[in-house]
Amino acid sequence: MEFGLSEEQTLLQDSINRYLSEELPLDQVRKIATGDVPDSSVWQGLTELGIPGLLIPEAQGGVGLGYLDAAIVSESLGYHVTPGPFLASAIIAPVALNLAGGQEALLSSIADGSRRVGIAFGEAVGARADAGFTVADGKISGKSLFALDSNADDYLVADADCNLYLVSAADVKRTNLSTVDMTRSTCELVYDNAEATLVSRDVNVFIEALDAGRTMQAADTLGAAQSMLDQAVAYSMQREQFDRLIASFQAVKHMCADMVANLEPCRAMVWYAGHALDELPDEKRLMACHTKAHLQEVGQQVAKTSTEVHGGMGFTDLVGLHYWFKRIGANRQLLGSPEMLREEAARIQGFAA
Amino acid sequence: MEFGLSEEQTLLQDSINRYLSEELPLDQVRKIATGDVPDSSVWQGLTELGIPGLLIPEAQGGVGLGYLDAAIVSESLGYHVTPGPFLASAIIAPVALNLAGGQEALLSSIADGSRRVGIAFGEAVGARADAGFTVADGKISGKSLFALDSNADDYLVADADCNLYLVSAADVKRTNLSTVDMTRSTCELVYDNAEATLVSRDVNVFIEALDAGRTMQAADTLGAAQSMLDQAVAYSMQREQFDRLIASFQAVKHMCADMVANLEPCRAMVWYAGHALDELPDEKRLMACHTKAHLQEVGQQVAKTSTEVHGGMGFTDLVGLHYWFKRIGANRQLLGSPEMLREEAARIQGFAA
Amino acid sequence: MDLSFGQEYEEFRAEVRQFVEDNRDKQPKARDYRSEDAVAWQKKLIENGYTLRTIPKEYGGLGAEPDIIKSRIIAEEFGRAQMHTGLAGQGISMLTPILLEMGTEEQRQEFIRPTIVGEMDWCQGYSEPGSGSDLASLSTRAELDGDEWVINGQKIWTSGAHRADWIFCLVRTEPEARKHHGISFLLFKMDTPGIEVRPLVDMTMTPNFNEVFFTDVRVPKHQIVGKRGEGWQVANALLGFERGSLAPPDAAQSRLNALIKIMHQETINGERLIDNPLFRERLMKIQGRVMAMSYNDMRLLSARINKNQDTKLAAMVVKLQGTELRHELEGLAIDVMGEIGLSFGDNPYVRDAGTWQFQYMYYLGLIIGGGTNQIQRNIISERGLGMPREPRAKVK
Amino acid sequence: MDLSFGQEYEEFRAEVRQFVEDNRDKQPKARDYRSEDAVAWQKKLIENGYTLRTIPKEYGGLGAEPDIIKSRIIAEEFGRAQMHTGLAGQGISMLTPILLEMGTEEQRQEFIRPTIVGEMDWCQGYSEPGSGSDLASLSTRAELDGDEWVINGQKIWTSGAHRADWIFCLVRTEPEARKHHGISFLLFKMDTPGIEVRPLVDMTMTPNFNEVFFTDVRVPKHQIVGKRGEGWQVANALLGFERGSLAPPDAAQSRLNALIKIMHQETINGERLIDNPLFRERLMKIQGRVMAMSYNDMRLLSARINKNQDTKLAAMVVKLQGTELRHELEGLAIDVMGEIGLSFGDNPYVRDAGTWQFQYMYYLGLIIGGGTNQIQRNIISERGLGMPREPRAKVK
Repeated sequence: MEFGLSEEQTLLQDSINRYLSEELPLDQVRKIATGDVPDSSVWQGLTELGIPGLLIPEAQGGVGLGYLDAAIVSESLGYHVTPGPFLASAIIAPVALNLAGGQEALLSSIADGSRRVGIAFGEAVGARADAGFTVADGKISGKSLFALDSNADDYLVADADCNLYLVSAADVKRTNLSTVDMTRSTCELVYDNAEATLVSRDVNVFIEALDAGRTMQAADTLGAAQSMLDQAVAYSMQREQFDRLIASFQAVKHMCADMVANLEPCRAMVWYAGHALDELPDEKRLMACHTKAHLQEVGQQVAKTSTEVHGGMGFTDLVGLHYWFKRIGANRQLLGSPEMLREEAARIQGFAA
Repeated sequence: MEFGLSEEQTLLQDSINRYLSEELPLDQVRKIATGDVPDSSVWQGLTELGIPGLLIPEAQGGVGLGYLDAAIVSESLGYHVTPGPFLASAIIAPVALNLAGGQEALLSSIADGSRRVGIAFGEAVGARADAGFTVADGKISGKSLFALDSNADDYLVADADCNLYLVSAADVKRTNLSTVDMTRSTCELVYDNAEATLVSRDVNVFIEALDAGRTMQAADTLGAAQSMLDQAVAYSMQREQFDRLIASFQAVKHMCADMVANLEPCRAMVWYAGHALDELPDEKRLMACHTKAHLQEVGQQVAKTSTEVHGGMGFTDLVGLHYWFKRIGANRQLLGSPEMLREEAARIQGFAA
Repeated sequence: MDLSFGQEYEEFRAEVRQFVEDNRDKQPKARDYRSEDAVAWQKKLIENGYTLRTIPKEYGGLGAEPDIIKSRIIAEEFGRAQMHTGLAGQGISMLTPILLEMGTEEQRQEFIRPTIVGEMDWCQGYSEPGSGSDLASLSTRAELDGDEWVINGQKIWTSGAHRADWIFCLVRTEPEARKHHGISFLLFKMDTPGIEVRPLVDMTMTPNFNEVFFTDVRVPKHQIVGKRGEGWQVANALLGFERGSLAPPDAAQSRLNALIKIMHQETINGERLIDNPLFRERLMKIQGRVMAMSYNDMRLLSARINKNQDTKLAAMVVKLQGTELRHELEGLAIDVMGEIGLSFGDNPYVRDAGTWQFQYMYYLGLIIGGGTNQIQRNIISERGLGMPREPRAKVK
Repeated sequence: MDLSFGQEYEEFRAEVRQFVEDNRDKQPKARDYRSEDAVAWQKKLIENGYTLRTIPKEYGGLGAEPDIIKSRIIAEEFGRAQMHTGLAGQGISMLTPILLEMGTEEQRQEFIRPTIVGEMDWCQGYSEPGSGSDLASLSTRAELDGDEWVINGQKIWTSGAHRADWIFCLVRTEPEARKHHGISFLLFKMDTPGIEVRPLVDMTMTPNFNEVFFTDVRVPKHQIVGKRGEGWQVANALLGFERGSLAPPDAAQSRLNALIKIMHQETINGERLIDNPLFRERLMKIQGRVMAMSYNDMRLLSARINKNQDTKLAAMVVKLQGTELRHELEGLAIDVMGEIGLSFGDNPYVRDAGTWQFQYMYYLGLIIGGGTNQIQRNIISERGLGMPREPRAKVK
């Protein structure tokens, strides 16, 4: 019995962390966030480490790893507020394309970094009055909002019945939709009778891709929140007020202790959610819903508390803490709010209609 | 413009407080709670102060005061965890009987302390599978649960349509239902073709009586929570650990500050709710729902925090803090949970069906 | 309990309402700070006694008796009509009362009139990077060199520094004295050589504040308010004044109404947000808390008018509760909007001009600023409840 | 990640399951503490290695190698069948390991066997009215008079004192030494003259605990564990042991299931509680937290088996989080039941034998007991995160 990371997994995480610590200092995040440097710069480096192909079978040039492996990578990316299309192009799209079958060439292109695939799941997850589209005879017309990745080459689009289509970015009118989270991009896609290739009619393909995405969002929040906790403790150990390190004030100590108390059990929860996707088909959906919902609640508490521990500095761009704060905020809202996810968890267990 | 208590109101509250401080030490509460002394002992004294007739017109021997006056009395009773049937027999029943009309004799008996009227509102507030009754041709059969006051002479019973009936205690089978709150009694009433006198078919009579009751519960919680806060501060100022008054630890100070921050604005809210019942017909229902709901949430936080500040002593019967804790708990559950009240508040504003 | 202001005041209200009605189209656009329009408007308001009523005539005001109810009625009527209430800024709200209380006659003559009409704009130099909660530890130094103070150091959180004409500034003049006793309160022009203003971008990505650097800034010796070493007392007369105003319940009520509107308009999967029981429950919870703070505020107003209630605790909790409440209220709006709630900047789907995300962050800033909420809890427990002060201890 | 225990252990599990099956009707009634039945059952469990497996043979145990997985399997199988797991009590769980580590050979011979088979029952004399969080300040004194300690003072929170044969007790023997260095660890019989036990009624209205008063209680000098003045170290070896066990996630999971059952059975206005979206949302929130604590527990188990993970923080948070979580879980059950949730004592409408109100209060007691959750936060921040200790300061 072993509940934890294998040696290989620890090595994987260490190597990603080492790469990001060296190649992605805060100033680089800031440059990408403000658009001075394209996010492809860091995505290129991650491609060399095999990140886009993590979940893609070796036959298609991927690394063929499991969901738990991907979750710990996602945690590291969150810890370093890593810009880029990981969630869509390394997780959700490959999972769906691989399960659907017949997309080997595209999977290879994702794995070797030559294509990025975004997703537009709004209609299936929670349709908004501002959006909506129809697909007929292989053509799509209408609009998607908050599609993930403004720089993708293709988009995997889900309709209200969870059918999945591929649409080329070249065939759509795309407008970047800026959000508070400047490390990852979202966009509006306007389809005007564009080519839409059917990828899957199997709702389970959509669901597994979504579950995987949600689990990775939870892992991303785990990493981002852990970083905010670490930063708060470190700041409190060097900041003095009233002739004391602020870390010596019980109020500050207890704020940090509460962050630990809420966050530390989340680590085991995220691991188990990743493991469930790999090995426990009966539990995986419930785990994905509960894990994302719980992590977003804890993440929000940690994000606020860490900012408070930093005092005024936490509010400035000088220390850049807000990049983590906003990343956690974006994970909360995208692909299902905590309330929506808990209702889904209740439905999965037969507690709600 | 004057938002606050008048001189008369302050004097009224002072005199009640003085009486209760002298006549109702903790040990007396304990004796009544454990049944060694009947609750009529303290009710008798309060009758001499005019409490049962507070809201009853002078023509029927009452004091003819308003709801805000009653709210500040209720606050004092809560502060001293005063045993007895105040909520049912001095508020809900008289309000209903007076509005319904034709009950002058009974109102006089309430005012002079010769009769206590309990209430059985379960069917109208939230019907339970264990209970239920039918009324036909002036006869009632069935069962009510958690009727307020196990020692009443009569019960005002509401059916699912908010019709009100009077049933004599002599005509029913009554069983005390013990709850955590030992300062006030609840009971089961079994009706077997008992006489039921119609008092009102007007839903507004029921609603005003319920609103008044809920506002008084909020005031009772305000008083009880204020006492718990005062006790916590006092205890922390005399308890030493680690060579320090525990009041000097920032953790304890901030716990007390949070109690103040939550509780102090409740005072104005309770005053306004009382004033609304007296003067602002458009606002009174919304105020009653929100005020009870909000006070019960704040009360629960204060009850827990004060107990924690007391450390192990807070958990014992030695200091008796639990009488306040449980009283706040009972106010929370009786006549509508916070969730139920907030849904009602939403309905009143047209936000819910 | 009497919530009316009485006949006399209702007449005053009618008068204000008439003014509002007559001048609706003469008000300046809110965002144009100190435009010609705004200055003209300010002068008109002062003349009519609708702002700064109590400033004595000799310093450019109306010299009216303080009347809390009239001030409240003006605020209510201007608020109802969303009418420009005149210029604000720290020169008007903070320095003017200081000068009235502690300035010399010369200083009053020189500064008050141009300040209140908007001809002279001020910023406040208090906080420093190393002195936040512990403001009295500030280390910007001013040394006397002949007839001039020579100032070196740095300030932070200086809002408006980029456009201010003058600064009122706390500096350490007696380095040997105990920390609260070594501070002086200086006034000087922002175009004095040696001052550098750098915008300070915050988490809202806007330069709401600045850093201000002083390098050998030379200031005439007489530009001091109060005595040398008494600057802490001069400044402190006003710190309490600032705090209560950080979380006005009226604004919370108006944001709540805006949120209710959103929840009626927006849908997810065709269901209005207000029809989602979980979001509605969260809305009702917040509404209950907003109501409690609103009535608390009415109680405070009444206590200021009638002076017959002890509302010390009720006043102390406003900043702590009000800022947390606003942060949660704005956060609820973001939550209910789902992805759209994340919109910020030039995103066309942004609702209410992006104010939800902005205020959500800004109120987190206010939880920290103006005395962090941890400091507020210290104040409530120590000054409010009489619990012991934090024992002095060096911990490095 | 490998959540199976492997073939060898599955065989062991089958063996345990068979034992459980065969002995289902032989177990004693849970509430009869130390009945003849219970003692006989205890002996049977020890013989079969299903409790206290690792106690050496010479002291009455099986002398098995420590095997965390086997212990876990036993707990799981006995738990699943709701089978009596043998005697508990502080003699078995706390004193026995102390004696094994720090007792003399004579003490082990004298006390361990009768303790583990249930013939000798113990209570623990640590806390005092004036010494709770600051346990080391305890003031019950023992003075040597010839060959005897003479004990005077008072203990509190002494569970089981009314039925215990013996007490293990911290007393101050060196009043001149610094507080942690003046304490000794004594063992003595509860029928020694001068001991008075008074039941301590708590908020659940039951005497779960006692106060114990000592007046010139005379105890043979040799009944000390460890050296004079080293009692703090003797006791402290075990304090950590107690804390983790105050909030087991398995129990939370089982209470959650009971709550789910209630919510399916109970109705208000004919609507099942589980169909109320607000209560369901609160249930789901709690479920998410229970899950996090359960997986955290699996991680801790794995770390104890494999010793390849740093789980210091994960272990430190269990008491803090687990007790708060249980208090909230029990409180949710009360909330959803409405008036019925208030039922207590002999009320016929009480659900699940009144355990919801009882545990709601009891877990508030556990938030306070075993090191208050404020002390837990100190420990997490100081020992877990390396933040500075509270500075020493006298404040009276």
